[in-house]
Amino acid sequence: MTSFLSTDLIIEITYLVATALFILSLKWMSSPTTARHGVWAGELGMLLAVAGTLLNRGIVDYKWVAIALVLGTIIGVPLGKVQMTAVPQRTALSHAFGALCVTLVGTAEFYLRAPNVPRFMMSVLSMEVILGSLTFTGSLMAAGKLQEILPQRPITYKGQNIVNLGMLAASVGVAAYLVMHPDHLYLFPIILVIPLLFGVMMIVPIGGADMPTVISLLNSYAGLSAAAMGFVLDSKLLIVAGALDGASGLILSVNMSKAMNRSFSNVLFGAFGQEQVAVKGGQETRAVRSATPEEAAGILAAASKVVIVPGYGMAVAQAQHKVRELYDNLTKRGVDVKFGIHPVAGRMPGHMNVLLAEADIPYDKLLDMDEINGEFPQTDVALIIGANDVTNPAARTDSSSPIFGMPILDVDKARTVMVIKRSMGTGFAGIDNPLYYLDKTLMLFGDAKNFVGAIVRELSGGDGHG
Amino acid sequence: MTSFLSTDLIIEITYLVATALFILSLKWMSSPTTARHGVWAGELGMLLAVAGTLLNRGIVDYKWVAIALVLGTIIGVPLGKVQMTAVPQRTALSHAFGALCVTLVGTAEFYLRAPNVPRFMMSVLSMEVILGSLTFTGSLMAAGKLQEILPQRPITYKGQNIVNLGMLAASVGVAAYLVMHPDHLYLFPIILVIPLLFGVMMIVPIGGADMPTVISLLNSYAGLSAAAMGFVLDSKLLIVAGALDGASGLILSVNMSKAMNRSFSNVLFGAFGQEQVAVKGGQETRAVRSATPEEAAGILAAASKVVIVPGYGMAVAQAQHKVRELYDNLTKRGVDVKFGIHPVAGRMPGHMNVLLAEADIPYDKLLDMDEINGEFPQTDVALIIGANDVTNPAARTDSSSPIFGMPILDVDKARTVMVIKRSMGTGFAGIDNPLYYLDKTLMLFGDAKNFVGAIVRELSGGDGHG
Amino acid sequence: MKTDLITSLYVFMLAGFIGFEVIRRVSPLLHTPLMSLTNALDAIAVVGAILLAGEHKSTLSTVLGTIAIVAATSNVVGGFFITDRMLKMFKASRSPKP
Amino acid sequence: MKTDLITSLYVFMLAGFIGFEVIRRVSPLLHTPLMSLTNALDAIAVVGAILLAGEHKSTLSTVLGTIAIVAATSNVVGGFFITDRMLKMFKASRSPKP
Ligand SMILES: NC(=O)c1ccc[n+]([C@@H]2O[C@H](COP(=O)([O-])OP(=O)(O)OC[C@H]3O[C@@H](n4cnc5c(N)ncnc54)[C@H](OP(=O)(O)O)[C@@H]3O)[C@@H](O)[C@H]2O)c1
Ligand SMILES: NC(=O)c1ccc[n+]([C@@H]2O[C@H](COP(=O)([O-])OP(=O)(O)OC[C@H]3O[C@@H](n4cnc5c(N)ncnc54)[C@H](OP(=O)(O)O)[C@@H]3O)[C@@H](O)[C@H]2O)c1
Repeated sequence: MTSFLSTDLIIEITYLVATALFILSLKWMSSPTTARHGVWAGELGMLLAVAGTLLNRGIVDYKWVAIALVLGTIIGVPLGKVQMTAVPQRTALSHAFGALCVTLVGTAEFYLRAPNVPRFMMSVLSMEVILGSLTFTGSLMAAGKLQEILPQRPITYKGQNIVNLGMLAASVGVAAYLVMHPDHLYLFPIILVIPLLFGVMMIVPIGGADMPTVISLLNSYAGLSAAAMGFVLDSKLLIVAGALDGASGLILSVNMSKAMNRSFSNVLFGAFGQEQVAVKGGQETRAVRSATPEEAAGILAAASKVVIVPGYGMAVAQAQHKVRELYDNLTKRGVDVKFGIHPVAGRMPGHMNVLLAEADIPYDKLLDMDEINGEFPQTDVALIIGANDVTNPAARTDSSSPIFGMPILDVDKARTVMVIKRSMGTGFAGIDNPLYYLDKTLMLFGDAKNFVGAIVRELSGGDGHG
Repeated sequence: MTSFLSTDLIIEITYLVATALFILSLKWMSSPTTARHGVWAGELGMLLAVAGTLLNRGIVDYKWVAIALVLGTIIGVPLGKVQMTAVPQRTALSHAFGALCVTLVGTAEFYLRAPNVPRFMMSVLSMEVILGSLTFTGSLMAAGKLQEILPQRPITYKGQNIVNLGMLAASVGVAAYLVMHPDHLYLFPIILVIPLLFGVMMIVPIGGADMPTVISLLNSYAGLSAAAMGFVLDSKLLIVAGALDGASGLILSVNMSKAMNRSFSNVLFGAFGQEQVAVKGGQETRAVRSATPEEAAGILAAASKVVIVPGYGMAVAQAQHKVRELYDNLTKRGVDVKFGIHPVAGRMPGHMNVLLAEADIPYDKLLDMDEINGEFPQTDVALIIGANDVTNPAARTDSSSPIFGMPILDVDKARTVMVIKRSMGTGFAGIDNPLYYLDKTLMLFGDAKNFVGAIVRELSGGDGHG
Repeated sequence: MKTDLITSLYVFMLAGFIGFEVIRRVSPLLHTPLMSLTNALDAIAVVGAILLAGEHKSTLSTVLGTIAIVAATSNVVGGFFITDRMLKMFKASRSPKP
Repeated sequence: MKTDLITSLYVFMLAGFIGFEVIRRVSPLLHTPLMSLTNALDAIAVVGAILLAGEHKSTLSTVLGTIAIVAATSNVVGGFFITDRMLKMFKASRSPKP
């Protein structure tokens, strides 16, 4: 590292430039107009860094490197081509891959350096492999739950939290011992295996619907383990990339926990043993008004301002393209149509935006909660498609509600509210929604895709458009 | 530096913490509600860093250090107590002190290390002393012009730019030679003396009123030279502080150049040889309407919404306290009074805000250009106090005007415009202001302090208020 | 070692500040692509893996390094690819089609 | 030396990014106190001067270091003092006095 050879200097400079490009990359993500430049900057930085590394004079054999790069590309391409609805599980899977890389490198570095590992080096190395291993299995579990390969319901047993915390404590303890006695090489596999197990056990008690929070948190862990790897290899580039990733995951987790009105520690500790709140009995007796696609189409056609609120149900029903047809039809009729997007609508931060953008809805029609809430009082129809909790007025008014205090979309301030869902069933939070019993509310029972399709057919049939 | 002694580690950690505190300090400056925390964070960081340094085991003699610290404090206290109107020259003076410190340390470091100075070290050292010396004399000159000790008018002669650039080139050339041959110790004084001279010559051709731009630029240079010193001493804390200061000066300069619609290069190269535009003849023949304090008081009392636009004239007349009395009186009568602050009103960025805050006007009444411009069409009276260029509508309409394109306060959209100034004289840009010839405009000729005082007397006398 | 540690801590701290400043300002519209982008950037760990696999210091390190490259490269390729795909979908509204 | 250079460049670059992000967001209300604050922070150069004056490696370095401390300290003291004075003046409006 302290060589005076100019190749080394060139490599160092490519890394410096790559670091700057990575920062610019995230900076340009601030707005959809510059975001693609961000991707290009990131790609360029990556290219420079990899090319610089390949110049390294320490590399004696390019064979395995080349094979691995090709293989990685072969795996990467299909992972880049997944359906938009599969993005959450893809993200989880890529956290697993990132963590795997970091863990393997950390393990190799340990065995190359042991037994002469300085204390500080051993501490960051342990952090790298502990965080890396638990992120690896944790992310695989999360991906499995999201892909519905694994059971989505939380599996709990007595003393679970104690077992989990015990495992974490044990691995930290062994790591601390290794820091003091790095010559006890046989201990190293322990700080790999226990966290691998912990990663699994950590996810077992968490319901499938809570995975996005877990993913963001694992995102942050993956970043931190990469930064630790940067400390070990004395690579500033890696430290910066890891810190940026860590910050990103943390901010997304905090955002989500705020938008769900759950305490940050609840999120930070992986929402251990989170329990679903049981539906209160007796509300079935209250009356709701329902309507047919024809009636709904009539009301929409007569409106001058409509706000569509999509939720998880739109995603599972894959209704976004039908929603787009509805949007087109109404817009052509001169109706002002906007979308109100709650930060945790769906099953991933930004999930709704990506789905609607995929269906070609212009992003300037997608307004977030703070932007749209002021507009509901002037709205003729709020059309809710497969969303539930994020529209529940109990969060504003009922202090006994488990979601009390959660910021919601004020759809109940619109003149008419229409809700597309299949039944009177509850959403993620498992609680009843008083919105459905309001006089101004019409329930449109049915699958989101089919029902929106039926409305569009009515609208088109009615006047020959579309 | 690579010692394993724990004192060294403690020192390094105090520096790290100080660095974080410095960043937080500037972060908290983003809003007036947190800004004082910013000062405290900065103070704490400074205290930690100095205390940490004093722990350094290399220090063999505390006598001179102690004497110097006391002496510095004795000089510093009065510099912290100057009048608000003297802040521009105080700022210039403190740039000079900062640059002096950096230059002296750089000089001492050179003679301690010479003749064995590695090339890179010599390059940053040269940058440190060149930037430091020219900032030192340049800032002293700027302070002199602002304090009106030195003649404020630009002194120009033929070939001035060539002489100045020649000096700069010469010092860079000598520095480059020293980088290659650091054993030629006798050359070092040259890269001190030429920049010192250059600093003086650079300011000579610049008018006194252009000093704020120069100050911001010198601010940036001072920061860069401190960062260079950080490279020399391998002090991350100093690099960070220098980079922050450099960025700050640069941003302020860019802001100012934008607000004056001057090209950034014009600012970056110190506005060499900037010439005052001559007043076009003949406009004196056009008629203006003037009014007395009584008439002005009557119009203000009858208004329901007044926007006061202060400018350089308010600062020189020290009229801010009288303005405050006017504000109080009108507010008590139920008039809605706001202030419209142009980014370059006065003679320093933020100058007007500090003066008005000093006079106890709440900062939420001080709106910047973008915020206030939408309000002029609903404004009954725009009262301009000692401002001129920043209200000149020619910037919007007359493409032949030297200030064409400069963003201005749209006072001409108010129902009535009243302008307090002493004469039909021009402002900093030296051009006529068509605003004064509008039918809706009333000229209130007189010194700002006296005239506002007279209006207040009228208003108080008229209804017995106070 | 100690100076390295301190230097690395500086870099980590400064990058952390930048991360918070920059990412807090990412539009909520783009939170999903943000995740896949940071994922791709994070896969810069491939650089460490390349050195391991290429320096061939031991069989273990070569094997682990090679697997690590595969894992990281798939993130790089897949991450940038899907991010760009998503971002391409975000279009501002234009005058309605005829 | 070279690694030092690179490290210093990283720190400079990262701090520069932070500077631009943070200072662009300083309210224009506070541009005057901002200048005096950055001035005070910049006077952290006093740390280098203290070492020079205290280490007493040569008469020249002690003399220059001592003068440098005086210059920097006056900036520290004066800069923080006047910044705080200015900031104290900024008050939000309250309900009008009786
Ligand atoms: N976005 C995130 O990152 C994130 C992360 C963690 C947790 N969460 C949680 O997820 C929830 C998100 O709120 P949300 O309003 O989007 O969803 P939600 O409250 O979970 O409600 C979704 C609704 O969609 C309906 N639905 C399901 N499939 C449907 C289909 N095929 N057609 C039509 N409707 C269908 C369901 O009712 P029926 O069964 O009656 O059809 C259900 O009530 C919040 O509680 C949030 O805290 C979100
Ligand atoms: N703020 C900055 O950082 C900065 C930096 C560089 C340049 N500038 C330039 O400075 C100018 C600032 O604009 P501005 O509108 O504030 O000022 P201005 O255009 O310079 O006009 C000031 C006016 O105040 C009047 N005045 C002077 N003394 C007075 C007194 N005692 N009582 C009453 N009136 C008095 C003068 O007219 P009379 O002689 O008739 O009284 C003059 O027209 C801009 O051109 C800007 O580009 C500002």
